[in-house]
Amino acid sequence: MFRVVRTPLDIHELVRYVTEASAGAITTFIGTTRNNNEGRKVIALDYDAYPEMAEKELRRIGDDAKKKWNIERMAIVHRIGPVQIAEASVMIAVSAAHRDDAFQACRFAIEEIKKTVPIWKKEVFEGGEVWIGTQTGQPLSEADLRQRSS
Amino acid sequence: MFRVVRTPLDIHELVRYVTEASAGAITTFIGTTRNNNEGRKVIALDYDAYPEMAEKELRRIGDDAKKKWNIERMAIVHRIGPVQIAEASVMIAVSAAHRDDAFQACRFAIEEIKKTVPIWKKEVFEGGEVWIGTQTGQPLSEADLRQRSS
Amino acid sequence: MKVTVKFFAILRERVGAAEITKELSDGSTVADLWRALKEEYPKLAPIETRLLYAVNQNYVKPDHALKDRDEVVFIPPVSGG
Amino acid sequence: MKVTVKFFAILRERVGAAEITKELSDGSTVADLWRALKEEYPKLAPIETRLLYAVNQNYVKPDHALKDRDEVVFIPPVSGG
Repeated sequence: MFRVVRTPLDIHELVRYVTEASAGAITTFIGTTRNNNEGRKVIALDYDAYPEMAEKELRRIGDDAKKKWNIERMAIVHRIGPVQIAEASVMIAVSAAHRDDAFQACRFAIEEIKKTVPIWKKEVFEGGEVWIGTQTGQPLSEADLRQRSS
Repeated sequence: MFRVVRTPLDIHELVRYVTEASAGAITTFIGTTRNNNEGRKVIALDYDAYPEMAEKELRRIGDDAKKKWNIERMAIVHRIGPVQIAEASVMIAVSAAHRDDAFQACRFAIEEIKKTVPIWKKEVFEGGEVWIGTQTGQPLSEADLRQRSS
Repeated sequence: MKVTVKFFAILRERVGAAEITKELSDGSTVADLWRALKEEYPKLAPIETRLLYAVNQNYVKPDHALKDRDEVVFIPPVSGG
Repeated sequence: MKVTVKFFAILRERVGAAEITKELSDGSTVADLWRALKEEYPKLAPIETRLLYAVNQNYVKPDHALKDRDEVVFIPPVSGG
């Protein structure tokens, strides 16, 4: 399950999806809107995405994780549009026979999402708004890019 | 929230409990009954606990995690009694401003649970049943024990 | 003095009771109590080497001296999670 | 040939449109398209150095040759999660 949606996320849905009789461990990661960032008082985040490509990249992350670790299932759902304080913008769930694989694959997924998936957040803070990453972000390295475009 | 209960676990309840405006990351771990173990076909697990001391040890794990990492909240709920295939026996949720703390504290919690919390599982498999740990488990080291009883 | 002993998991099955009260002479330690229990319940002997000991919900060493009305639990290797 | 260009996030705000169609001479590359867009929308220039390029939902290099009806997206540093 690899989706970009405009509606609130439901951790039950992801956990149910990855639950397997052959799995002994499920890990999840939930990214939520924090009320502060770099000294700014955050009001909300507003996410935009290139949805078809984002879902394709999320699937690619799932495929890569399955090659690296012995996992059963993975689900990633990213919300776009406005996400209020303490609401979830992204949820990841991974099931595996053993917990080490589940933890590592879950961590891998969120790190990859932040590097390669075409989703952007605008931070709406007291006194202004800013597209995060555009000011300070680094693009993929040449090596990453070669890998991606192969 | 550190509890030992006899009823099915609800990931929503834990996630809701740890959700904080100042947190940007929530990690969870769910331990589920796997349908096989060391070549045996598992029918169910049946957990027993010394409940008052188990809850005390779970709280101790939460306190230790707060000393080691910059986390906001932690919840651990362990179910006892029979737990069927694919059902959850334990759920952990951790919130933190940043994901690295949330991941590390969550991993720490499940490793500690398996070492020091007085909870035991009996595996009911095709052809018999066995208390896990009793045959092969190692007790706490002297160093661990000194720390615990101080 | 009298102490309460609670049994869990494999120990409860071996003893056939969840809780007993035991009369001990003053100055008895956790190890003394365990020796007395083994005599009463010989099935306990095989799991001896892997036990931990809790008194009033704190882990203690086997030479810990018991007091009247203590709650003692012998803890086989844990396997929660 | 004609290609479709979709804009997201900061680029959409700078351009003021989510999608445009652009007429290009045959053999044009992604870099050529970007140069043409910068002339049309000067506000795009400041973010140039950090862009990635996607054609038909695959990352490509700037010297990638475009074909008729390609879907092109210029991708500023991502910040999902």
